[in-house]
Amino acid sequence: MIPYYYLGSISLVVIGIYIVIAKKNLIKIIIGLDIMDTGVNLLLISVGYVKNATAPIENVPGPYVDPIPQALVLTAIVIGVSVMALALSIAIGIYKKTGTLELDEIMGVEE
Amino acid sequence: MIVDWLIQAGLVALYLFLAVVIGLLFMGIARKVTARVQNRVGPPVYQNFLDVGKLLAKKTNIKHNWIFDFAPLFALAGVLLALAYLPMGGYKMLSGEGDLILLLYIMAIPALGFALGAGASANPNAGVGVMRALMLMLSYEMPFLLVLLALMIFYNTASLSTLLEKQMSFAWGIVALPISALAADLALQGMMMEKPFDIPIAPHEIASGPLVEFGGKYLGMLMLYSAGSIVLETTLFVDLFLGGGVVLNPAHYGIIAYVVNYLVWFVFIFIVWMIAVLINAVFPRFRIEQAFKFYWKWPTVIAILGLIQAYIMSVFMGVVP
Amino acid sequence: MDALTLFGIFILLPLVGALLSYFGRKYAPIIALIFVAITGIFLYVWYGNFGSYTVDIGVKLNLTFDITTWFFMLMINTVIFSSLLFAVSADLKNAGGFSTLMLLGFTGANGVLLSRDFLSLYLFWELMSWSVYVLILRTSGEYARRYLLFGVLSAYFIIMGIGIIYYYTGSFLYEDALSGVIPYYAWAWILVFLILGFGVKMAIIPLHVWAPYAYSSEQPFVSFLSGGLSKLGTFGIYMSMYSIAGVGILDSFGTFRGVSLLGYPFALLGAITAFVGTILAIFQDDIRKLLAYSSIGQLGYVMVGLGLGTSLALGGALFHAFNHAFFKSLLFLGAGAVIYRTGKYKISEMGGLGYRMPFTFLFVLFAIFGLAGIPLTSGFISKWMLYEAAIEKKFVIIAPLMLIASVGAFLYSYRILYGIFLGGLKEEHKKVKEAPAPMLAAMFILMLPLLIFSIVPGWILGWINDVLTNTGLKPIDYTQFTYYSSIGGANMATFWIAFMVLFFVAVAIFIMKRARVVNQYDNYFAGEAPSSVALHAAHNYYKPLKDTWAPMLKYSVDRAYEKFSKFFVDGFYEIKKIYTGNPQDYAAYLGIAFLIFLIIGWWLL
Amino acid sequence: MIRPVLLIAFPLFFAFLSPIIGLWSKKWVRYLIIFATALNATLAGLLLLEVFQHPVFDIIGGFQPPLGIVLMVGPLGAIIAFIINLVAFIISIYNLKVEKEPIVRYSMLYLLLVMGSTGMVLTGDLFNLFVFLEVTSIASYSLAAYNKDKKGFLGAMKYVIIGSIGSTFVLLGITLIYSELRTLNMLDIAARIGTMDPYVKIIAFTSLFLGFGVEAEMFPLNTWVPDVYDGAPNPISAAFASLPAKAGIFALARVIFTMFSFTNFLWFVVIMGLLTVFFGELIAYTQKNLKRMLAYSSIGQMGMIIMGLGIGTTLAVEGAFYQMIAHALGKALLFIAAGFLIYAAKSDKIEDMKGMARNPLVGIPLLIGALSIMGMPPFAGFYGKFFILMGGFSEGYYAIIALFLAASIVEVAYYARFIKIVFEKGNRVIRPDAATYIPLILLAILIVLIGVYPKPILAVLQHVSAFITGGA
Repeated sequence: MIPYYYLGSISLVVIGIYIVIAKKNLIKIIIGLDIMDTGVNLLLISVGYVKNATAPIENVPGPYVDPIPQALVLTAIVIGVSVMALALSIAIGIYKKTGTLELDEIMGVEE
Repeated sequence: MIVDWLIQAGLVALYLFLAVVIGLLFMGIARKVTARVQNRVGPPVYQNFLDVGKLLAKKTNIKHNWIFDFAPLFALAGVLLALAYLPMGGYKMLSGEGDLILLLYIMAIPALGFALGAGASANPNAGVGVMRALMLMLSYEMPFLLVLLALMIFYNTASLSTLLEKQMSFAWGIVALPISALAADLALQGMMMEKPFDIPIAPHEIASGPLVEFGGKYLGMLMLYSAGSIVLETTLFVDLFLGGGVVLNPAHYGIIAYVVNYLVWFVFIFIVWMIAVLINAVFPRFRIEQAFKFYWKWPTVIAILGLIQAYIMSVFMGVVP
Repeated sequence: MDALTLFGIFILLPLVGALLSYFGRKYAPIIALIFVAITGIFLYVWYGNFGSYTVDIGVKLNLTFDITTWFFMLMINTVIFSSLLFAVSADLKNAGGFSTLMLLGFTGANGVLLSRDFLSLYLFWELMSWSVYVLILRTSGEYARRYLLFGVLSAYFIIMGIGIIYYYTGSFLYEDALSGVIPYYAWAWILVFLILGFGVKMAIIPLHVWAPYAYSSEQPFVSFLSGGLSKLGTFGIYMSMYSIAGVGILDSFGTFRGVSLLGYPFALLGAITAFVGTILAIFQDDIRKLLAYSSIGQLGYVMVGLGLGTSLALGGALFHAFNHAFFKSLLFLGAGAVIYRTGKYKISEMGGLGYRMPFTFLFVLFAIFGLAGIPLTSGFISKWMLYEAAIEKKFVIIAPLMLIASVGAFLYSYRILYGIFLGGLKEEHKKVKEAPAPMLAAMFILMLPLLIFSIVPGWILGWINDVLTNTGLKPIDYTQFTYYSSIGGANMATFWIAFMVLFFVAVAIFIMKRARVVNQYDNYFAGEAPSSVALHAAHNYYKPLKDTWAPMLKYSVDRAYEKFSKFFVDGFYEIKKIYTGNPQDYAAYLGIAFLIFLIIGWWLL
Repeated sequence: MIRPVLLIAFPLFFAFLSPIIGLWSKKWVRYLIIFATALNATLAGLLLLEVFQHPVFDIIGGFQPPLGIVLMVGPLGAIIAFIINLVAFIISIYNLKVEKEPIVRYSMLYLLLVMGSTGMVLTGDLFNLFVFLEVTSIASYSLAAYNKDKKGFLGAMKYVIIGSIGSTFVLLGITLIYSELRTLNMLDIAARIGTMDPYVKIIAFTSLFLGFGVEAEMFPLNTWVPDVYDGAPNPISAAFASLPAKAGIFALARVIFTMFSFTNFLWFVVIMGLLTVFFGELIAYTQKNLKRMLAYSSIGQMGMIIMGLGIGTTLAVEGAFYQMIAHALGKALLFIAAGFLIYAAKSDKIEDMKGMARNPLVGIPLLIGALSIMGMPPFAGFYGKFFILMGGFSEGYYAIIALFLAASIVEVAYYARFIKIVFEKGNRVIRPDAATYIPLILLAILIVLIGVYPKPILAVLQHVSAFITGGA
């Protein structure tokens, strides 16, 4: 069965999706996306957890946690950041063009 | 082989010549009978021979263009060809070489040639006349084809000579398929363009329709054509339904049989012709829509009944003549 | 002759020709003509050695050159040769594009005829159908669109048929289809799909709607389309019924007086097509539409022959397809010559052209004789065989429909003759010249077979006999001049001799006196003042007949199709609502999709 | 020996070179793109030739598998990479016509897009696949909004939302797989997939299938496609239709076949494919705007490819990959032609484009492209469609194939209507300039070449699809 301590990250993902679907404001949607992304990153990190092991740094002794997810999560975070930056710049663009960030007004104005 | 081929050709030529003469005679008789019915004296019986002679001897013949000559050539040649393929008075002519469907299409040659010539005369009356003639053809062909189909299905043959033999051995068409015979007679009235179906050559409305521009030798030849077509249509009816007038079997009695059969055939076609002429004498002229609706209603129903009867007899009851 | 030469001559050569003739500008038809002539010569030279080969172009194409292919190729090759010869002098706009597409269509046709496996059949069939589409596009986009819809419908019917065979046998070859694996009900589906697929090309009644539109594009192309390409439909149905399935399978559906129960409904459909096609043709005023409906009618006859399936009926169908290829393309070329000279399409606007264009008139007259089935042309023999086949088997619904349809053919034939060539010559057509020489030559080529095979039917009946025996059917009984059925026969030699003699007799009577030529206005007008304007009675020619048929003419298949497609298009607009344009709905779709996938995944485990 | 990693390094290098050249002269930046993509195309071509002998492995950064990033290039990956780079090169010629000023940023993003798509196709490592997917997505988001007008921004917004949810799911899938198998190398995963806990396996498969489905334009996930293609500048929508979409489909194929060999799940993929075709084609019929129509039609075509993959027999998968190639070429051609038509008619409504394509330089390639998309013979689209249909029949999917044929009749209907309007006798015929008709003619020639003589491509595909489906 999926270990129970994954529930934290999965709940984060669900909250993220809920925000994207429910909230009307564009910025809130972007925040929702970010929450979802962090949720999965959290899951990625927790996969590599080994009982009472320390961070995999060069000169720190003792058993190490599995280093691969650490590396993966680094790239995932960088990607998350860049996507968020891009989304925000697009939101600014929309704001310039439509003067509002509320999704209904944008949708209403479109056709 | 060439000798008896020549004899046959000579006999065919003789029968054709006699047919045309009988045709002209019938036209004379028809004019006399209609006159008598409308209690006036009417021209002498040989009047048509004089007309044809006069027309063919005319010096001034008016023609419009080379297509105009098609009419008399095709008309006369076509009707003679059709007559050649039709057993007359028991002598089977060329009918051994071709069957009913070939005859049906050969009968179309004179009609089409005549229509071409009329069309070329640039007289709108002629065009309208031909249109009416073709529409009339479409109307009377419906029952007529059903009748032919009934005969072919019942006697299980399409060749006229075998049809004659089968009628001789089994029973005449009119005895076996009386309903089809009735439908055929109604169709015959339209085929021969006798009133009430003489719409295409209606003298009052479109100045005798297709014939309007024909004069002199053209009209003469077309008269020979109509004489031939009278004998053609009546003989067709007699061959299909009255055993072609064959009473004595030529195999047993030789030449006498041919003569007797010829006389019996002559009497039969005269009776059929008289039926048509008498109807013609008393009937007014239909409009073309009426004629079309008439033919595609009653005669077609009768013909279909005849066809069903023939179908049942030949397929279910297994009657094989 | 090995695989490569066969593939090269009949497929690669025309393709190369198509490429070359595009750059030929004005002389493109001549270049195309040369390529077609080459294939024609090889067709003549290779009459004897037949054989089947496979060519690998990434996929295996099985090409077989046998008598059936040769017979149909003879038709298509001659028809395209004369169409291109006609096009040489018809100065079409962008003649380069025209000849390229004609050669592409020709390649497709050759490919369909040569192919003995479903992949190459479908490949060449689609190639031929889209090259026709682009050719029609040159005249009108709308007509081309309607044609392509039916073209694709026919292709997809064929695909369905092929697919079912492929499901059972796993191979595309024709002969593998008979490996006895396919159950009897599957054969019913296969044959219905294949016949409907090929039937679209032969414009059978419910699927004929594209024909009047497709036939009103450039005349030389239309003569190839209706004369040549519609024969592919005949070839397709003939092959799928009698070579792929074979008489055994057909009879396994039960026979009704010797005719398979699967074939009979299609024969009935053919008879109805003949009748309705002819009736509709009578009322058309546009010469192209009239010829289109008449072509539908004539192909209805061929469908009857194919449906009945007795060797006489099939012989009649093949012979009638042969005749139709020639007299129909001759008619279209004749109409094309008239349109080329006068620029008018409506019959009532022309009149009296026979005096100005005598040769075109004679050729069209001869084609009309062929169409109507007058015994002077071979058209009669094929119709005779079809009638005899129907009457022999005592079919009391098919035979009357066919007979009445042929009488109807007289009506619209005369409408063409009178409306265009006879009657009064209009003012503006006074100086119309005869059609240019290449056009007349093209028409002459098409006229020859109709005449020759009427005098000596033995030759072509010999070919047809080989075709029938090649596909394993019983031969038809015929001799050099005569042809027989079980209930009658006819001898063309005596017919021609009798006709010549009697014609001579009529001429003898005729030439006794000379006749004086008079101009067209010197008519007998029963006392009215003759008008100087040429009166022409061709306008709304069969009005009384139209009035009697009016209640029937209300229903039209075209409108039925429009209503049918309207219903679907409204449905499309409903579906469009799913794409609301709001990203939140889209995100919701994503979530729902994920859940559905999970559930299905679980359920499958 | 061509190291596949060059195919990724060069575009990256040129992408970051372009701002420097940009300082010197704007014109040269455009030529830079053409040079870069041309170099990439030739490299991919050479790689393809080499790959015929043996699959090429390329270890990056010295880490040995299963940890290091490994580029595993099979013949299929090579051919798709070659087609992607070739189409990118041809579209880059058309890029010369892009008027919008910041050309430097345009070239960077374009080259990143090319790199991302090529990377997705070549990589053998799952996480690497995710990284390249992200690179492509980011490049696509910004390119979608490149026009800086309302339509562009809205399209980009939708793409960002759906795209990032999709990539989150991909990451979710990867983590689940990693949690069980502790490896990211695809071949390794494929070998040991059986040992995974079935429930985790299902969630992982579904999330990966969903994630890549977004990129592969599957039915419920392709809602962003019409708005993005409509909003993006013309060359970009052409690039979208052929580069990322193909990479997405390829990734999907890998997920379905190489990693998870779920045979009993395939029928569901076929149904999803059919739904995609249905919605794509039917709504395309209702579209008045040309680019949206082409977008929906490309959804339809992608649905057909998904259906081909779902059917699963060697013939159908072969047809699917063949169709992938044909669709890349065909759609690129149609979008470039659409670009010209919109430029000539000054509006993107189809009705206003009366007679714009009468010039043979545009008309003939447009006709060839449309006919190839419809699946007409001597063009590339024919074999793909035919094999998918025959594959479907051999698996007994009669009803589904019949519905698919009905949908493709609708497809023919709206293409014929489009061709009718565009070829009607309009008023003035506009001559296209070199940058437009050269790519059109090049693509048309390619389509005809692949269509007339399919032997080389089929040889590769037959060998590959047998390997992928394990001869299913």
